[in-house]
Amino acid sequence: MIDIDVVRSDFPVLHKKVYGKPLVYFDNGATTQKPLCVLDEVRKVYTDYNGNVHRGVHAMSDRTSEAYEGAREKVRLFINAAKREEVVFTSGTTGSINAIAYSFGERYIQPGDEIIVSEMEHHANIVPWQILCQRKGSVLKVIPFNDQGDLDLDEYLKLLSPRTRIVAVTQVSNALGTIVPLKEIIGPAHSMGIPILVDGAQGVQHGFTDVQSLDCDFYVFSGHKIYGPTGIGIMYGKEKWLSELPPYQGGGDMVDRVTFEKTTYNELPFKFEAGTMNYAGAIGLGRALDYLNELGRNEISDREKTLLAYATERLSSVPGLRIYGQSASKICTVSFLLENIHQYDTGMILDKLGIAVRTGTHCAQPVMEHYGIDGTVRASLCFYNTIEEIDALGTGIEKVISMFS
Amino acid sequence: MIDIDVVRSDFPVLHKKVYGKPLVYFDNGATTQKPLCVLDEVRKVYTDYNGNVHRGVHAMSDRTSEAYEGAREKVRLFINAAKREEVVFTSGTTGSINAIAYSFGERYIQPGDEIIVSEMEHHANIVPWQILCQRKGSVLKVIPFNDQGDLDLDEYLKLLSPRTRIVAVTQVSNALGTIVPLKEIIGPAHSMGIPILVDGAQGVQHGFTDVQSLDCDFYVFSGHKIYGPTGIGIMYGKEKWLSELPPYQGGGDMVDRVTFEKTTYNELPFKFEAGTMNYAGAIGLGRALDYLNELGRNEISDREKTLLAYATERLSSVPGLRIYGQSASKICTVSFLLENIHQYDTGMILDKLGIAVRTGTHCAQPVMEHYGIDGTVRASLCFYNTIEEIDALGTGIEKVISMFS
Amino acid sequence: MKLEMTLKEVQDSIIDEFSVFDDWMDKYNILIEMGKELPMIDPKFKVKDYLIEGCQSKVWLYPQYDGKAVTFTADSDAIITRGIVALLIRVLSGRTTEEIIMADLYFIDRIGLRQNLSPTRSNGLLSMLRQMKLYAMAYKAQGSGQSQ
Amino acid sequence: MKLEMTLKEVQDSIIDEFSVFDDWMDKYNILIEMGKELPMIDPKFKVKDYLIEGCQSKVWLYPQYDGKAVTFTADSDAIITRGIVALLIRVLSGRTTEEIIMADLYFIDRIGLRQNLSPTRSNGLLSMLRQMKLYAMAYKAQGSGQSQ
Ligand SMILES: Cc1ncc(COP(=O)(O)O)c(C=O)c1O
Ligand SMILES: Cc1ncc(COP(=O)(O)O)c(C=O)c1O
Repeated sequence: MIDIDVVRSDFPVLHKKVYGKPLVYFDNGATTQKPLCVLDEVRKVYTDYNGNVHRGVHAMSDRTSEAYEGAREKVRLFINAAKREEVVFTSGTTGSINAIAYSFGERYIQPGDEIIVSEMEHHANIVPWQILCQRKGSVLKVIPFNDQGDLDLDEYLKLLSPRTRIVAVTQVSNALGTIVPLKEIIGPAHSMGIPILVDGAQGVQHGFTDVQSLDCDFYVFSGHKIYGPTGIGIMYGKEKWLSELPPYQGGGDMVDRVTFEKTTYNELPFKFEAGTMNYAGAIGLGRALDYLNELGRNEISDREKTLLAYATERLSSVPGLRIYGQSASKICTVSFLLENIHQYDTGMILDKLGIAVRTGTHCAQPVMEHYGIDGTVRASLCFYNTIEEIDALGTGIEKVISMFS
Repeated sequence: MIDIDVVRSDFPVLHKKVYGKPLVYFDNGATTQKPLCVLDEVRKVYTDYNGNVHRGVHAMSDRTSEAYEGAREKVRLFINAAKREEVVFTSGTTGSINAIAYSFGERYIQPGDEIIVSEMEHHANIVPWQILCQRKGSVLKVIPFNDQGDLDLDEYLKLLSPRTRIVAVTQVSNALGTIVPLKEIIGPAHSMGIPILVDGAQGVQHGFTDVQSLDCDFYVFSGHKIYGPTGIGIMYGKEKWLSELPPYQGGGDMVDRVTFEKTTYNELPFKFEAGTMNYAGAIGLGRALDYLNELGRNEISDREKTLLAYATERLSSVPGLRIYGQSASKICTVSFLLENIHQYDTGMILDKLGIAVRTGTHCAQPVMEHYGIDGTVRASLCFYNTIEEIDALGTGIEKVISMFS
Repeated sequence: MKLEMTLKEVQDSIIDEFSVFDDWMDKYNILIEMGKELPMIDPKFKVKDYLIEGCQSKVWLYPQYDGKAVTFTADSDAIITRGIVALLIRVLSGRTTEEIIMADLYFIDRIGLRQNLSPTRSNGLLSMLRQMKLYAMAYKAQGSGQSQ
Repeated sequence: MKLEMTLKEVQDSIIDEFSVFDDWMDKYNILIEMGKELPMIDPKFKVKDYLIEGCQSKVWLYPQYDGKAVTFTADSDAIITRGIVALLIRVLSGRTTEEIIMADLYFIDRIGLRQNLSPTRSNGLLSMLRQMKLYAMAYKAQGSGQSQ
């Protein structure tokens, strides 16, 4: 069992006041807070041994390289990748998807080829594919979802065709909280030889991701959403794909030999790590994963389920509140609107009460279009949140209603 | 005048021991150490107010956005860009050059077009252009340098042609230390309407860069080489170019509206900042620039000149030592080889004496080819280094010679 | 149209009105009241041409120019935004193009709305203000064009 | 060829030799001595085919197999690297393919050369070791291929 007081003491920012009110941080879907151990680890890189990775024969470079490769191993274990060569550090989810869309596109996409995404993707998993489609003359197909917030798997099966080259879907919808049944997406595609990219930005921090058991071909996520620093992310790819794909960026350390006539590339994963990587960020991410393992991934998941159940119940009791995203399988995110009150008004007042929620389209405009709305208010919780904070949100929402009626 | 003891106390890592010997850190060209104020600033982001930039209506997001935009303003002032719209945050120099090569290439490069780089570029300013040439059927032209380490400007003028679309040159050679006479590169190109990209990775930290007075079209550099954190960099571009270029990456926040039919892009600089940026890194970089301003950029430059003069004199007194890069205009980097002793052997022994230098090709293989060598030993100094450290290097080199003879 | 108060006077009076409240909730309560009272824009101007980009909530702003002064009417789908719009209109509507272009709206900072001015995308205030100034500049250019 | 010492014995003797020195400089002095003494590879094998990729210094490694044991000769342009190569050869050359493939070279860590084993590109030790094991595997596969 998680001792919530101990856990919260790991996150000093949670004890801050905002406008004189105790902070209630419910914007974890946008970015999570960082435990002290992560901040200490990053600081230690710089105060104890900082040297550029892979580039020197000196002790500091060696020690930094070792810590950096140690972080790669931690990531590998966390998602259960088969090999370290399959774990590439990037700048974040957006960086990872753009890299894959570019490299996969250069290698495999011809005019008329089809790429499948879903209607509940974050823009990061839409726009790179649109850019690719524009460059290569390929076509984007979209798996629709129903009003409850579940993907329409029958429609998905109809979209799969001999022209489909890749399917890119999210593990969890950031706007609705839906956990996508990935096995039911991956199975049919694989039976036709089509690879799958899974956007794990909202999934990896909430439970267990085992890329081998999922059997996905690519898996991407961001460090800053899993209690790590900003500016670091992961691009997992099966070796058979990564070794086939051309590099996305050129620069130092991703090459073997450079002459003006001909340049040959380094081996995996370095082929995809051009230039000086955010090694301090990577080492911080590694420490964040340790932290989650120390807390217990089961324990985190259990606590988050309890919070979701309570938040759903509490908010459902508010008259005129509609929850968007009512899948039976959700992470602890509740997107909602109040009758006749604009999401921006709700968010602004909650903010003044010290409650941080996100309002707007959540970079998922197609989801908003689906419901014919401009945006929602989103409370995205995680294990360090509490029942009392959910009560504060409930009371806050009731206050909002009284102010605007 | 810089009080060196005070300055060194800002960098705790400089007081570490390596193999029981006091560290002499002469690998600043690979990455610089960070002053405590930068580490404190980054930590403060996370302990005091962390929220995702641009994405919420809540106080924490606002405060983070303000600090992030404040950092952009500090960068703007540091390089004297005309507008904040022209200052784009990236993951580093390599990320910046790849972005420009891609976007510029998509917009302007046709088969047979020519791109000019120099023989003394870092791989980061070669490989992205080679990838572009391969994709678009354009041709790479190379400005040669002479044995002293200066670009051959006559040859450069001959390379300029009506097919030249862009010239990409470094401000300072990382392998030789040469400060390139940029005005003499930019003038002739501009008179033919050809834009210039300047790779400032080794230049920006050593003196004054004024992008307006240089009149360069693009200017890029890395935070980690200018006393800031890893994972952050800058892509400056004149507004007229940035507004013309298509975005490099797709994702959240770089779009205005996303539908599956049509996506429109956000205004500058956000069009080039897809997804969650490394805002903590950006804020740290801003603080690093403050630090340099507080020390005094003239004072830094003066001190570094003194160090260069002393290091050159001391090393030149070692029998059998050859310095590569003897331009009259250099930063305080000394690349050298000892007669009949491999650079790797030299580096390994210096390391055991606590002296961190870099050995190898320094990601500039064409420079090594020019001299017909496999690599050099590079001592790259900066303002926090001392005369005593240079003496230690001199003595260390003499020890190396005695061990291998 | 001659305004009774200078730009400075009207800003100072707004600062006065807000200064009686220490509490944020009270400040937002006045904004909400002001938002509710904002005279509606003519519905025929609630169209794309008058929509301001870059706001989390929609804002429509309609300018009119009588050769001397610019008047604005506006609306928003969010009430707090309407309140902010109402403040801007109270300060700037009915002033000369010159006054609007040069206006230094220090009251925004003083009543605690500065956060709405950072150059980020979720803010509407800056976009509105920029748009009002753009209209004033356009009218001024038009005017000087005519007088040549 | 029958070796007098087991893999364990030869590693332990190397650890012994290094253990008398606390100082890094002394350790490197022995490496340099070992490097100088390394029997040269036949110059005709100092060609691209036998060059090992991924080292800061060049290493050529030439294997021979007599059906029982694999022997290695090698050279490098850097003397310290030659010293490291000499150690690897002392431990692995003349052993069976099976022994080489399964070898756990704990001496590397114990004499303080572990830093050379991190999976980074500037290191040569790992590439050399990997190459030696690859040769052993190839010979073994060849052998079992022949015996089928
Ligand atoms: C001249 C030059 N350009 C580009 C780079 C690449 O910078 P980064 O590795 O930070 O992307 C470097 C760094 O080594 C450099 O010295
Ligand atoms: C589902 C999903 N995908 C991708 C992203 C983009 O992540 P980042 O901004 O860290 O690149 C997000 C973050 O908002 C997300 O929720």
